Amino acid sequence: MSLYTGIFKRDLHIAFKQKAELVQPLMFLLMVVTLFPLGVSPAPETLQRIGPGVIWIAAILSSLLAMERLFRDDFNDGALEQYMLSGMALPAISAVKVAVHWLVSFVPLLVLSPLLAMFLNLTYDMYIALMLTLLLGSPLLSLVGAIAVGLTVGLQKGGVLLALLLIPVFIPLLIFATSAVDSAALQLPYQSQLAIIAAMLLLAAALAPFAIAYSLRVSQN
Amino acid sequence: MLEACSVTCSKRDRVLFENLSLGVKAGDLLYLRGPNGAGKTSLLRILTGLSVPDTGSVKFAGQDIKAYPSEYYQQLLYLGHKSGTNGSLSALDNLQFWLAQHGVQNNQDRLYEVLAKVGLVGLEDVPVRFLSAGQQRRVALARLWLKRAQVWILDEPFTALDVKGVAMLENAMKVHVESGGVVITTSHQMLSNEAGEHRVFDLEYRF
Amino acid sequence: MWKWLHPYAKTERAYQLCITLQPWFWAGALLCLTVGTVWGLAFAPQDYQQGDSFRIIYIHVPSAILSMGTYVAMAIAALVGMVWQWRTAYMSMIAMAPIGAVMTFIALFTGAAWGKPMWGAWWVWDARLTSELILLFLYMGVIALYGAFEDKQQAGKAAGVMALVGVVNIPIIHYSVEWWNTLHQGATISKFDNPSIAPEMLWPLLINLLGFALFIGAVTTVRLRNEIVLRELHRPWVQALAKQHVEGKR
Amino acid sequence: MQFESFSDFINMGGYAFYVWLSFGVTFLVMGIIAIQSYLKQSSLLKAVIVEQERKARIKKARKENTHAQ
Repeated sequence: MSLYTGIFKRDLHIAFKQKAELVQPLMFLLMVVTLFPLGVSPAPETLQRIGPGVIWIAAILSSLLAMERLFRDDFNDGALEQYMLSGMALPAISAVKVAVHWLVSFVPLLVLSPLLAMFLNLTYDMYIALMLTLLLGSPLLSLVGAIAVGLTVGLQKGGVLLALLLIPVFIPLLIFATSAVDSAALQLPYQSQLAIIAAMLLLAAALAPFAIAYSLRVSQN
Repeated sequence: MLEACSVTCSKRDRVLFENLSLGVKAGDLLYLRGPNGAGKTSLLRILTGLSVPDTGSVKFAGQDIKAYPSEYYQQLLYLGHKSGTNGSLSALDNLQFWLAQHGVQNNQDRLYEVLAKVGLVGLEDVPVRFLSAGQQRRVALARLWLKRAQVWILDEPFTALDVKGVAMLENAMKVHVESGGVVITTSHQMLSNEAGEHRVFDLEYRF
Repeated sequence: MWKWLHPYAKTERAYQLCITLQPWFWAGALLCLTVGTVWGLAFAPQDYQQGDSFRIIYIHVPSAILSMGTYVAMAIAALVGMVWQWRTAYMSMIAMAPIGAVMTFIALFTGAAWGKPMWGAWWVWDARLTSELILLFLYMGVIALYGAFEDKQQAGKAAGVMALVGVVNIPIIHYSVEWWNTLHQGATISKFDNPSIAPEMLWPLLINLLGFALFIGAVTTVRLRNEIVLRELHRPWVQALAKQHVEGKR
Repeated sequence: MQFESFSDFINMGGYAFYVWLSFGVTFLVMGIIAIQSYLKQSSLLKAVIVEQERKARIKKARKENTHAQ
């Protein structure tokens, strides 16, 4: 067990040494959200209506930018080879790395979310719903995204391909998450949407680590 | 001790080698030779279990390494083209982490001692990316003195090393082999007499 | 059944099997498609609501069903390849991908052409069309991933993982889109809500479904043969085959 | 036959454009992928021959090289 906490600490340590890589996707997110009032309409009602979708789409896009970092360094410097030859369980290692990635890329996003909600004129109820969907949905983004990252890590030009592979897979999450926030806006219950997102998260948590480990092995071959 | 049983490997649908069998026993130093693209690295990676051969299997102490990976990995030390060190961590941190990961007991003093031996005195806590290529290679090589492993698989270990470094490494191989270990290595330059007795295995470039 | 299939894991046997099956697939496909299409276009009764425009159903529904079916077949092939380490399974998976994408395209195109007279717009975010569009994205992802790798064996494995991820997602996508659709548009009547279709309308549909399936089978065998030749370029039997082919042309 | 005359059949109850467009594009696309697959087959087999000849050339060059030495 202490081995895995060792990886956890090391990855966290490395992530905080590369601050630019942490901050840039967040800045991107903020800027994308800024574009909507400018491009669509600054009217408060319009913003409130499109707000949940805009925040979620921006979050997915910015997470795609940051996703590549997940295994890139470890693959390029050979640390991944050494992990595989250490006799440790690769699915567990992948799960730890995904957890770190979630911590460093989505927790800041959650911290930033009140600002985004304010920009897009979300009500308090909507904001709570948004937080809950982000809390449940963002680990799903990390877990499923990591499979595709594992597959494309050996390719030199993996960036756009990664987005092509992942965007269709993220559509159900987008639908359920935005509809939860929409329901909150109408003072309707939205537990069912949250429950579905939670179910998808559990499914991903059970299967994704093995898929990630398999993809990393394929990339090493 | 370690044997490859009729392994076949193809890359980009070109067959690199077919039904290749190869065995090493305790006290062997095997030097793999062949032109670029002959499949030296692929063979080494198959021997470590990182790559899966199209056919055939690799056995360690008579057991398939796929079936008993942890026994094999306890006794294996692999150094590839990539050093396996993270650039933003220091040599000390990198090695400490690597040792913990491979389940090797370590203490600070021993680490300093080995780093001094490979010629990195005073560079122990500088982030690795600030070191020169040769120095980075030395950080990776420091593992040879830290983990007690029977099988060393070293892919191009001499790249970027200076004359002194080469001599040091060859000596280490010799000592390891004499104490009953196994070394499998590739290199573009010939091994000198420093390295002691060795067996050469030629890989042909195939079409 | 696996015992019976196992010899075909060898590429040469699979190639021979393709050659044997191919004429049957082609003959069946041509026959079924001709009968189904002529019957559907000329002899099946009109729909009392939609008139003759409903005849597009005879290609729209089979292609939509089979676009999903082909994806599932790809995922099964990927799984077989993964579990039993069959290279042929990966090859057949990638042989199916383009034809599956074509089926998806047909379903989308005919859906749009049907939507125009029904809804007055070429594109409406109808549940079925939207899931077909996402399915097309999934197909493109698998094909793009396969193309991105230089080593085709690695490519097959990687594309296989993606096909499996996609197939886990297809039901989720399908239900999420349907659910999203009911939320956002209450009024439009779905053109697919025929609770009971008359048998004289159903028969041509089923025949065309079979015809499309056989067509997919036929194209898959051709493409699988291509894939085998491409991947086994250096095998003597492929070289002998090539020689035969070139000499046959002279 | 559901239609009174051939021109009725072509007319498709006023939906001629959409119906014939759908069927036309469908069979066109299916034809294209079938033909493309067959064209690729013959070009691949030719590529095999080219590859074989290339290999023979390399082998010959190697042999001559060793003789020269």
